[in-house]
Formats: sequence, structure tokens, C-alpha cells
Amino acid sequence: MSTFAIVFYTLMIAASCLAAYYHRREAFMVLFSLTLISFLMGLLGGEVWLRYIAVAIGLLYACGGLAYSFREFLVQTLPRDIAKVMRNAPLTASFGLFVIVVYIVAAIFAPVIAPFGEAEVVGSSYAPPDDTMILGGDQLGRDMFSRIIYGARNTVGIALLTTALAFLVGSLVGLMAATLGGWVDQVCGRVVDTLMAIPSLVFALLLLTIVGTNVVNLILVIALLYSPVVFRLARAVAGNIVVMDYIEAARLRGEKTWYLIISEILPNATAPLVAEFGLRFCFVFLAISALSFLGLGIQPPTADWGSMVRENATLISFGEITPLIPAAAIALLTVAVNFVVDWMLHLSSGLKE
Amino acid sequence: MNTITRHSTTRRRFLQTGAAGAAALTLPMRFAHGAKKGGVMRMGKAHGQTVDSLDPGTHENGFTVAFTFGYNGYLTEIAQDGSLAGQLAERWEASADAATWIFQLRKGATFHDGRDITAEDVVASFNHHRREDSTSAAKPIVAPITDIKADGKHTVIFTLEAGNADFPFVPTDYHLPIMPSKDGKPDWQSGIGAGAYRIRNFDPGVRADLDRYADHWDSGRGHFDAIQMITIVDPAARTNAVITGEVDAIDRVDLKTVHLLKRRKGLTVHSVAGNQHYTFPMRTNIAPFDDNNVRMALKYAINREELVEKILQGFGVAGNDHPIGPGQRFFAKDLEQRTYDPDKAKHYLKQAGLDSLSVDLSVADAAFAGAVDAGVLFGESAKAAGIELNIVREPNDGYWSNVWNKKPFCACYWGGRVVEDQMFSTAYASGAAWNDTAWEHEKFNKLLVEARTELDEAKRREMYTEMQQILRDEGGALIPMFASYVFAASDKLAVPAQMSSDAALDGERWMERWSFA
Amino acid sequence: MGVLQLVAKRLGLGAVTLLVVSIIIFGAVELLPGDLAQQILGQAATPETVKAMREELGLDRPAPVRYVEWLGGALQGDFGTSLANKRSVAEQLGPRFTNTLFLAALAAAFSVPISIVLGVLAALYRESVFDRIANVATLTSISSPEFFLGYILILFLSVQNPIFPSISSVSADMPFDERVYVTLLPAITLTLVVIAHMMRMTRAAIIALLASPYIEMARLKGEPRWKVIAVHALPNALAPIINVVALNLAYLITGVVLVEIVFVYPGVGQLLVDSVTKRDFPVVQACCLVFAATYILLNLTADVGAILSNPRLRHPK
Amino acid sequence: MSDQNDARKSLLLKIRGLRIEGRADEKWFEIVHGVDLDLHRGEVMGLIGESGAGKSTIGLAAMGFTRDGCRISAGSIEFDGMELTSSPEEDLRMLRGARIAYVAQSAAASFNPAHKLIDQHTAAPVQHRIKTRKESEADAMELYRRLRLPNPDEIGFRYPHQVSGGQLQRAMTAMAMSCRPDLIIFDEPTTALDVTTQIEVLAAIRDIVDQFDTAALYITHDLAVVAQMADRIKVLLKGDEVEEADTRSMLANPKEDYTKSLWAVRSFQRQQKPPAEAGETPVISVNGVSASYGPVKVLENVSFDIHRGRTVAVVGESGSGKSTAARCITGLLPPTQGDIRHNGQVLPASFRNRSKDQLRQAQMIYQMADTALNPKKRIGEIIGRPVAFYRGLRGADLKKRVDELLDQIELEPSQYYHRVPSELSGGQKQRVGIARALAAEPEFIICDEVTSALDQLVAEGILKLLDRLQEDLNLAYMFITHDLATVRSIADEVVVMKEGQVVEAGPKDEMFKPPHHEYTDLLLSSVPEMDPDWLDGLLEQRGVDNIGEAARK
Repeated sequence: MSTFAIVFYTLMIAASCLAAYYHRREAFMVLFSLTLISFLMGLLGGEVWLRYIAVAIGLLYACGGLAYSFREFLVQTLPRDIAKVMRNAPLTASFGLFVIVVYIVAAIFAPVIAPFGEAEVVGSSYAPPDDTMILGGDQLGRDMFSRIIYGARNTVGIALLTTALAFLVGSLVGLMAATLGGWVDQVCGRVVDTLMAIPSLVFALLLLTIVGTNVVNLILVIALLYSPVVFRLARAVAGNIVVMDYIEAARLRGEKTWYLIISEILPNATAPLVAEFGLRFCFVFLAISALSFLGLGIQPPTADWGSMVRENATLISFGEITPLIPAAAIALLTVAVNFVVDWMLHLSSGLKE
Repeated sequence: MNTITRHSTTRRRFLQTGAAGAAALTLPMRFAHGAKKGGVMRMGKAHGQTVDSLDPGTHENGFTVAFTFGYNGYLTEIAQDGSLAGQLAERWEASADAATWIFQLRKGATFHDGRDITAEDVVASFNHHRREDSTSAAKPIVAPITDIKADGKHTVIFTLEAGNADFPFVPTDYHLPIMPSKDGKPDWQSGIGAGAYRIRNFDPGVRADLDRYADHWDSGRGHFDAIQMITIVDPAARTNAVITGEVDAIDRVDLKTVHLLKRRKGLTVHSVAGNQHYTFPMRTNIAPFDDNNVRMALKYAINREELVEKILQGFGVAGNDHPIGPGQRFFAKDLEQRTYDPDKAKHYLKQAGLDSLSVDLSVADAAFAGAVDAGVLFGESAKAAGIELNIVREPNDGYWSNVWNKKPFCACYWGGRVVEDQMFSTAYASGAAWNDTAWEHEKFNKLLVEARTELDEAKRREMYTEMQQILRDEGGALIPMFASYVFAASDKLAVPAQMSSDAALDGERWMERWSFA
Repeated sequence: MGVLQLVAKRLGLGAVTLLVVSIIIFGAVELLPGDLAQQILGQAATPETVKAMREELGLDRPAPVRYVEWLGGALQGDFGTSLANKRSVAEQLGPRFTNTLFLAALAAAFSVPISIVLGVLAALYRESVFDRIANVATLTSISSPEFFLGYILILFLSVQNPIFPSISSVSADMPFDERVYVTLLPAITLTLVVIAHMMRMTRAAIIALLASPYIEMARLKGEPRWKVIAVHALPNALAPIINVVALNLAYLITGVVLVEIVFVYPGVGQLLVDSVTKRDFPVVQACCLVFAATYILLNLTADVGAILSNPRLRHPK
Repeated sequence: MSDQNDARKSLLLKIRGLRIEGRADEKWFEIVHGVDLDLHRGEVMGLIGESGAGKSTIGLAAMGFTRDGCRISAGSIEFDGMELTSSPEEDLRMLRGARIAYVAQSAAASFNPAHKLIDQHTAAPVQHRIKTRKESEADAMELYRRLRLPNPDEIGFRYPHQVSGGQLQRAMTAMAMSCRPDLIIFDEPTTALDVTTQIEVLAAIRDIVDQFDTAALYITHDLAVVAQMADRIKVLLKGDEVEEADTRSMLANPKEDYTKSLWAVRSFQRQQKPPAEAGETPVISVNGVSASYGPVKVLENVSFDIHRGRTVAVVGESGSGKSTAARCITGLLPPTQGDIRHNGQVLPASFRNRSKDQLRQAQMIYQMADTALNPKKRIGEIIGRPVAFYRGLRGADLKKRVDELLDQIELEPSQYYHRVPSELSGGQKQRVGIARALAAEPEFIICDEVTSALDQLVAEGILKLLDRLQEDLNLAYMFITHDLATVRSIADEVVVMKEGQVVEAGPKDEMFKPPHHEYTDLLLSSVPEMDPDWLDGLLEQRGVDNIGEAARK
């Protein structure tokens, strides 16, 4: 029983007791269950595991603190009405926001931040990390760090464009179908059903092989593949809106369909659509990395996280972290977006719990 | 050296040749000494597709090649030392002009269904590739055969359009197994062959299971009781499989992690210098490549060492702009190695009357693994010589049909041929279908034909050396590197010290040559 | 409208959809650069051999003719033979599809119960620590690329401590238990991929109901909390839950190419990708149709399930 | 004094200084400010007040229950000697259903659509181990019989959606009775029902409450109803008690002004205009219109005229086709026969084919102001759009015109111009709806149940407003309603509809004077009156089995 273990347990127990004393029920539950777990781990895995847990807790607190302070920062800086919303945002949400902001910055200022060019050969292949190359080099001796920064730009940028396009098409057609109803609705529905019946990955494979894999095609194809899903959602949401009396009133006024869609229906459909946008963004993101995995995604020498994972995948078997970095980057972003989306969903569904 | 004299077959030396045949087939015996029998060998293969079939004419990838070598018998084979050895053919002799070849079949060799192997089978098997509507990839290889007929049960007579001293090497080609014939047609569908192993189950793109063929004529081949060959395309999965010991060996080791793989206990990473080489063919009938100075400039503008280090992770040697590998008989070892020299490149540009040059280089990883990266690196090094290379990524699909042999400057892969003549006549002889540099060189062509029929060793060496020289200095192909075959095997396996260099995994004949330690 | 009419109607529509899909696929395959002949011959392609191969495969005839012929065969249940290796498509697809189904079934066997239970619990103790942890955990799992999840699992459960095989090469003659054993890793991977979606939907569907008067009524009748959720909320939330489950099952069957590659699992996905790269039209066609059919049927089952779970539709006035 | 002691002895529910807080955008604010309440065994107390008075909240609190986002902040609730505010959830659970039962406003929504009535009925008794399932089922049928539900032995095995609203409401009362509780909370049990159905439910409830001598809290906003049901009445206003007294004295002489004002509501009478002289072409004339949704016929040969400056009230119960008639006029539902004339000339059947001007002439005001106004638009835009659309006004003139309109509906422009509907009260929303209609400067406005969703005082205001506007702008109204009181107050002519047909039509004065068509008679007689004995009287004269649905055949 080393001093570390003793200190560790004492702190854990003390914390739990404090929580219990101040009736922080949830905090207590977390802390104490953690204590129990670490007892178990300590017995099974030895002190190493204790250290892991300690690190994990540390990280958790770090993230929590970061999120907390970032939220405060926003509350202080943003205009009042938004700040009011922010103040009640859960920590997860503000953490998500923080991550997203970081990514956006990285994406925009990639050339400034990255010490080397995207395809620039700096050192020998798989050069170990040193102070010129923080994360070492890749198989061609290009700077890993720079490539990850540029990866943010390419991967995120492309995913964003794709999703945006998919939504533009999907939701517009969806709203159109819902507003016009009748045969238009029928036809759209059928077409979408058919499109969705074709397994998307394979469809992507086919289309991309046909039109050739360059960024533009990639965006177009994936957008095409995802728009049906958006259509369905938009159609459903709008379906509930068009039956409202204010839509009837507008119709009776003799308004054009376009007006109905843009200024009567759309404003009421945004909340769910935005939420869906977040989720879809993640899926598109993963889809692109999946395609890169199949060699059809973003093409080298363009840096892209998906293909970076793919290229270095074999390293995982040896417990090397190189491929973990881009993969973690992907996961982190998607988690972050999902956090924010969750929060927005909660806001839009005024469900008080 | 002496192995080679053994192969310059003439009437006078017929007996020797016969002995040669005999000697040839003692080879595997020798290697077989002490080889432990038994065990199930599990091999993880980087190749194999659901569209693979048993038709030898369609065999093209590492999986099918190893497979066919496993269950099929061939007239002749390449021994580990690169020499020629008889298999189903016991002896062979040539007419003086080396245009007629008589093969004597081994008696007592049988197919898996117990039938004797007869001359008819051989004829039918070769005609499978020769016939007019043949779809076989080997069609060009057997094209020179003008006639083939059986003379009795165990004699086959090949007649060639022109003499070819190396003809006995032709039947070693993996496209040309001997298949059981039924009224003149070879029956490849049944999967019955004359190899050391017989097929138990073949699931294209997934796996193949084979059992030792007990009645094989040569008890010195095939030491495993059974073979499991599994397709593992994903390099990571392949690596995992061999690490976790779910397979005993894998080919195509991922070079990125080979340094880590080497550290694993119980595994050995083998690398065999091969004849396979990566090239950047320039079509010499299209400007600017019709000017040899431009070609030379480019040849000097590429950094071969860097490519070997970064693309092959050091598993290979720099090429010298000719397709003959260091391990080959007539390799011109005295030929000076060309190196990266921007100034020379500039000089040649001047000669060509240019001070800068901008050309497209079409690449795709379908050409060879890392072709794109190679292109990128080439581009970087060429800058210094004032040459602007714009790397054009071509789609992998249809690369061989739409890019290679069409685009003026692209990336290409050559598996290499054991026989210099084969290599030259397939890819550099004027009018050859695969002459991807559209190269026409009178002297070269003349030498090629002469060397083919020349039976004197020394003369041939001179000729081939000269041809390599010509290719190096005037040829259309930029040949920066020769890649080694890198594969990993568990230490449970007894991997022979000397392995064939004509293909990966001991010339893909590991099934019959390897055994458990 | 009765369940039977609906089923009939939807099956009809499904058939039409399949037809359209087959046309689209055929068109797509036709549009692919290069053709089977070139693909098979690869570098070895010479004009003559390619030509010969085309004739042998009948690729020289006009596309519509070939499509109609194929359709004719398909309608009689004969999906033709693979152009590349002359084996019948059915014989090729059969075992592959069983494998895929087996994997999907295994994954579903884990993911569906777990996610629904988790979802219900999350709804029951919503906004509690449990809810949050479950939420974050599932989010993280859904957020990592599946091939990456696969590799990680292999690293921990197969390379570092060898519990499961890293490659799940199943064969037809395998005994069931062994089959399960080798398929476990990919199944777990897939479970991690799909669980989040289903769980969150379940949770959302139930929470959405908690505001409704009859839930309040149940509570005012003094029914215990779990009963309120299980007896009063769940039955009314079934429709959306069934829907999302069906959706994910469809994904489990049609969308697992990557996992198959990572675990070297001989499923349809692999076959499909290979056939696409080789332009082996009949196989591509068959695979896509099988997938499309699965998708349609699953959706149909979902709708039927929704109807059966809703008395309004089950017993019309 | 003595009966007071006696009362204290049998005191069942005792609430003291009850304060309840509600949570809205993360702040707690009080919605009930210290209410006291005494309820004795077998006594029925009426809680009356407008929406937001906190009636339901108090009612639920009496079960120790608060809705999500509400909490009891102070005071005590003592049920039969047991303090509810401090007792653990488990004990409360034991109480609910067993000793205190609840009857919700909308039975349709409060029965779980997934389960049969009987299962939901027996849930509580079985849960509380009061009866076995068998006994409870038998008991249920007994109760159904007493509540005069049609074929009581079978109805329990239906699903909620297979049973009509009135029957559901009675089934729910039966369910409340299933454990023979000491106290039942009735939360507006008849508000959602048609008048004719309302009576039977009222009768049933009162009957059962008497039979089992159950105490009850009867929550409603309808004085006439509470007059029939309650022994005592407590009037609430915004979470405060106004006054409490026994029913008769409360009705006879209310003390507080607020109560008086409540009583006064029914007094608004706009005197009836003379019928338009013959030959004057009506603004809108519906002649011989039949219409149907798919195969279902919903209108049959309906005809009536609406003259300039007049109000035609179309009366009928739900499903009588009065709203459908409106849809035909607006062109949303093209008639299968007959036509709609506007100032003599025939209007195209579908609104899609009508000219901008024709559309402008007929405007509509909806029942549900919430769904009638786009929640995402500012009041200025909502009212401004028609102005811009029809008159093409822009910028300053537009703003000016909108301000005028806001003035007309008595909303301070500077204050409301930039608000969104969610920031308005129900009445204000309804006013905005009116303004939007006026903005088109129509000749004719359809008012579809415009007041039925509003509290009476608010409704009052709306009616007055509509009346004034009619005076100023000489508008013609088509007034769709099921509330005869409203008809009395503003109509010039009345059209009574039943099952898609016009049963009777004519000037109001004639319509409200006998002899009536029998259905009109039923309608009229079913409207509860302030007289506590009204229901008894009616039951006597009609006989218990001849009211409500029974009487309509």
C-alpha cells in the first residue's frame, strides 16, 4: 500500500463524505461509486489502475472546469438575451461549444497555426516527435501536427458543406412537398423511399467510382445520399405545421406557396431542423471517414483525419498512439456537436422536467 | 553459373540436359531432407477477391498464384536459386535452332483423381490459352508456339515461330498448369490438378482449404497435412492475425509498421530481393518524351534513394532504368548506377533546348502501393532541376485499361520475369502489346532476336548487358526502384534460407516447400 | 384500414421500388468506367483478350437487352451466374447473406434489449447522474468511426489479452457456439455503433409521453413509478421505438462493410464491394436487391408493428 | 355552534395557508398565495375562478400532488388527520386512488389509449389490494349501470377511442369510484362536452356522489354548473380566495365586486337590429350547399343569407357541420352541390380560383388564438402582412396603418408592435386575430367559436369589441358557436344546425320564444341556469333516462 494509494483513497472518501454532508446527492453517488470502483481496481489491477482512475478523474474535472469557465466567459461577453440562455446551459453543452470553437479556429487559421505545409516533406518518415515536429512525422516524413491542423480544415469544412447542401435540398423539397401536398407529395415520397432502399455506402461507392473521387463530387454525392433523410424529417415537421390555422389564414389570403414555405413554415421548422443538422453533420463526418477508409474519400496528399486513421491503422496493433490522434479528433468533435445538439433539442422542446 | 550452363540445352548435351532434368528434380528432394511432416499451415494473404476463379487464364493475384502452385502441377518450375527445374517434365531437348522443343513427361505422375498425366493433357492445357477465342492473360506468352502435339503418351513437341533458348522457362508461368483433359478440352472447373495438395474447399475472396495429396509423385513436396489460406486484405487485420497467431504467416507486411513487427517475439520478418520493379514509362512517340534528352533529364531528376527509403521503407534497391534485377542471370553489374543529379538534369534540358519543363505524371495506387506518394516525392526532387511535375491522380478503377499504356507519362508496376528475354520481349520489343513506352530501337530489337537463339553463354551475357545499357541511356522507362518481397512468418515454421526471388513467399511455392520446424 | 390491406399495398409498392432500384443499379454499373473484361484481365489486358472476354461474357450486346434478359431470369428467381467466376449468384450470395444475417442477429440480440432497457431507465431517472452518464457514454461510442472502434477492441480483447480472435473467419460447418465466439467482436463493435441511437430514441419517446394527462392520471391513481413508465408510457411509445429499431436493424444488415473488412468477416458487404470494383453486374444487382428488400421488409414490419401496438388502428370504431 | 363542532368532527380535508410556487425560466414564483379550505365528509365544494386562478393546482394539492415544475412552498394540507405536505411519496401513493380520487377535464386524454377501460378501472383497487380483479370488474359493471352507460356489461371491454366523450367522462367517474374514496376531485369534468351531453354527466356525477356520500371538490369556471353541483362555493382569483359561502347565499347576494362581476357577465345584451329589408342582396348567401369529406356527407342542402351589418349566429353541437359550412364559404372545402354568392355573384368553389379581392372580402377569426397566430412572427408583421399584401403599403404608411389597427383593438401600439404571440394573454391574442382580419378591410368576417376558449370576462370584452367594430365598419358577421348565451347576447339572426342540416333559422327574438323546433328546444333547455334547482327540475320534467344523448333520438 503505497502513500499514493493512501492519499488517493483518503481524498476520495473525504470528498464523498463532504458531498453526503452537503446533501449533494448526485455528486455523492458519483464520488462514492468511483471510490468503490477504485477499491475493486486497486485489488485487481494494482496501483497502476488507481493512477489511471486518478488521471481520468483529473481529466474529467479539467473538462468540467474548462466548460464552466467558458460558459461564464460567454455569459460575460455575449449580449444579454443570449447570455440569459447560456447561463442555464448544461456544462456538457458549453464544453461542446468550446470544442467546436477551437476546431473552427483551427480550421480557419490552419496555415497560420500549422508550422509546416500540408504536403511538405519535413523529415524522415516516422521521425519521432521532437521540437520541430511536435507529433513526429508520418510515413512520408510530413509533419503530423500540421497535417492534423489542415485535416480540421479539410474534413470539417467538407463535412459542413456537404451537410449544408443536403439540408438545403432535403428541407426545401420536404417543405415543398408538405405545403403542396397531393401528387407532388406522393412522388417525392416514392422517390425518397427508393433512394433510401439502396444501401447508402454502396451507392456512394458506385456514384463516386462513376464520377471520380474529387472533393466536389464527394460533397455532391454524399449530399445526395443524405438529403432523403432530411427530406423525411422536414416533411414530417412541416406536416404538423401546415395544418395550423395561421397557415390556413395565409392560404386564404392568397399567399404564394413560396411565401408560405419561407416565411410562415420555415421559421417554425428551424428548431428541429437545426438539431437534426447537428446529428447529420456527425453522420456525414463519419461517412466521409468511412469512404476514406475504402479509399474513396478525400484523396491524398490532402490531409484528412479519416484517411490518416486508415493509413496508420496498423500502428494500433502495436499500441502506438499516432492513429489515435486523428480518430480522437473525429470522436471529440462529434461528441461536442452532439452535446450542443442535445441542449438545443432540450431548448426547442419546451419540455420542463 | 553452372546451373545456367545446365540449361543451355543442345543435342550434344542432351544427356546432360536429361541429367539436368534429373538434377533439377533432386533440388526439392535435397531441400526436403529432415523437413518435418504434418501440421496445418494457416496463411494470411493480402489478395483474393470474390471474383477469383479456377480458370488459370484469369489467375493474377497473390492468392490465386499460390493456390494454383499448390494444387496444380507444371511442366517446369523455378528452383529457389533461380535455376530451372523439371516437374511434370522429366527432360527436354531443343532442335539446333532452339525452335522445336521436345518434353518428356514424368511417368507415374497422377492427377488428384488418380488419372495418369498424359501428353494429351499437356496439349489441351496449353491450347486453353492458345485458342483463337482465348481470354487467357497468358495468350501473349504462348503466342510464339505455332504448334504443339503429343507424340505418344509421354512426349510433347512444341514448335515455335522462332528459336528461343529459354523456352523451357515458359511453362513455369503460373498461368500454365497441366490440367486433366476431356476430349481435347481441359477441365479446370473441377479443380483437379496434379499438385502436392488437393482442394477441399475454395471460397473466392474468403479462403481456400487444401489437403496433402498423398499419392503425389514427389514425396519431397508438401509437408503440411493441410493448408488454410485466408484472404485478409486489410493490412491492419493481417498484422493482427499474425501477431495473435491466428495465421502462421502473412505476405505484404505493412512497411509502415515493419520496424514494430520485427520486435515481436516468435515472429520473423523475411525480405527477399525480387525482380518486381516500379516504373514511370514515358511514351517515346509523344512530345516531349520523343526527345531522349528530356527522358535523360527526368531520369536524373528523380531521387531513387529517397524513394527506396520512403516508399519501400528501405526494402528494395535503387533501379538503374532497366528492368533486370540484381538477382538475375544476366544482370549487368558493371553498369554505373544512376543517381539524383539536378545539374545533369538541367544540362540535358539545355541539350533539349529547354530551360524549364512542365509535364503531367499520371499516378494511382493501383499502379503500385505508394505510387501517389512516389509521385509527390518525384515532384519535390524534380523542382530542383527546374522541372515542373504536376501529379495527376487517376482513379484506381480501370487504371490499367485507361491510363497505363495510353497516358504519355504514368506510373506502372512490373512483376519481373526470371528470363531476361521474356522481360525485354514483353515490354520493350518493338510492337509488343505491352511496350508501354512505345519504344522503337533497331539495335535493341536486333540484339533481342539474336540473343534469344544464341546458345553460347558468354555471347548472350554480352548481348544482354548491351541491351541493358541501351535501355538505361535511351529507353523510355524511368525505373527508380526494385522492391523486395516482405513477409512475416511465425518461428514455428521452418522457412528455407534461400527462397525464390521471382515472387513473394518463396515464389508463392511455400505450400510445397515449407514445413513446420 | 386493415393490416392485411396495408401489407398487400406496401408489398406491391415494395416490388415497384425493387424494380426501380434494379434499373438504377444497372444504370450505375453500366456507367462505371471500364468493364468486367478489363477489370479481370487487369494489367494483362490486350485488345484481343479483352474483346474475346467481352464476347464470352456477352458484354458486347446492347445494355437494354442484357438488362431485360437479366430481369427475365430474376423474375423466375434465377439471378444468373457471376460473370467473373461462372458460379451461380445465388450459390455465392447464399452463405454470405446467412453470415451477414447471423452477425446482424447477434448484434441485435445485444443492442436492442440493452438500448431499450437503458432508454427506459434513462427516462425513469431522467436528468439524473445515470441518465447523463449513459447519454455521454453512448454518444462517445456512436461518435467514433466504427473501423476505429473495431481496431481498439481488437487491440484490447485480442492482441493485448487474447480473449477473442482478431479475425472472425466463419465457415458453414462451424458449430453454433464456436460461430458465436468468433463473431463476438464484430458484434460488439456494431452494438456500440447502434446502441446510442436506439437508446436515445426510446428515452425521448417515453419522455415525450410523460406530459400527457393519462400518465398524470396513472400517477394520481397511486400507481408506482416503474409501473407508470412500463405499463402506461411504454405501450404508447412502442411505435417510434419499433421504428428506430427497424432502422438500425436495416443498418446492421446493409451498412457493415467496414466492420467486415476490419474483422475479415465474409459477409455480403465484402462481396458487394468486390463485385462493384470488378463490375460484376449480376452479383452487384443481386446484393443491392437483397439489401433493398431487407430494408423494405423491415420498414413494413415496423409499420405493422406500430399498427398492432396502437389499439386505435388495431380496433377501428 | 353545535353544528360547527359536529362539522369539525367530520372534517375531512383541512388546508391552511397553502402556498404553491411554479417554475418558469429558472425562477420560482408564487401561483397560490395562502389559501384556506375546509371540506367535511359528504360535502361538495365548488372551486370557481378564471384560468390562472389556481383552482386545479389547489385541487391536485389536495391529493398531495404537484405537477412537474410546481412545489408546495408553505402551508399544511391535512387529509383525515394526515399531513400530506410532509408525508413521504410512498404514503401519498397509498392514498391516491384509494382514498382520494381524481376526475380529469378531458376523459378522452386521461384514459390511456393503449388499455381497455376495465383494465384501467381495476388498476387502482388491485394496486391498493382493496378488491381482487374479479370483484373490481363486477363492481365496475355495477357502477356503469348506475351511471346509466349503455350496455354496461360490455362497454368496459372497449378501448377509450371506441367510446363517446360523455360516456368516457362517466366511465372516469366510475373509475374514481372504484375504491369508494372519501374524496373526489372533479377538475372541470364537463367543460369539454356539448350542453346536451353535459347534463347527463352532471346528473350522473351528482347521483353517484349522493349515493356514496362522497366528499368532492368540484372545480369549474361555469357558475351555472357549479350551482347545480356544490353545497358550498369558494371563489378564487389569481391564487387568492375572494369569498366563500353556501351556494344559495352566494348566488343570491355575492359580497365581493369580483364575484358580482362574474355574475354580471351574462347581462351583456346588444339589442337586436331589424332584419334587412327584402330585396337587399346579402353580402354572403349560402344556397343549397352540400359537401362531404370523401364519402362522408357532412353538409346537406344548407342555405342561409348574411346581410351587411348583421350578425348571423350558426348554432349546433360538435359535428353539426357549422364549421364545415364556414369552410365551404371560405372555399377550403368546395361544395359538391349548390354555390356561395358574394354580393349576388357566384364565388369560385375553391379559394385557389378566387381573385385577391374576393379573398380579401371574406376573413376569418379562429377559436384557438394560439394556433391562429404564427408563434415566430411579431404582432407588427402578423397584422402588417395583409395590409402590405392587399394594399401594397410599405414602410411608414404600413406602420401607421398597423398602429391604427392596434388602436382599434385597444392594444397600445408602441407596447405590442414588437411582441411575439407567446408574450400575449389569450384575450390579447384573440384581439390580434381580429386585427389581422380587419387589416384586409373585409365586408364579412367568420368568427369560429371566438370566445369559447376564453374566460367569461375576457370573452365579454371580445364580444363588445366585435360589436363596436360592426357598428363602425358596418361588417357582416357569421358567428359560429355552441354557446347559446353568446348567441343571446349578440346575434341578429340564428341558424340552428344538426347533423349537417339546418333545423331552424330566423331572427333571434323569434328563435328564443317558443314554440321551438324540438331540437332547438332541447338545446335551449339544456343550458344550465343559475338556479340551484334547475337540474332537479329538468330531470323531473324529462325523466332521468330521457336526457342528453337519449333525448336526441
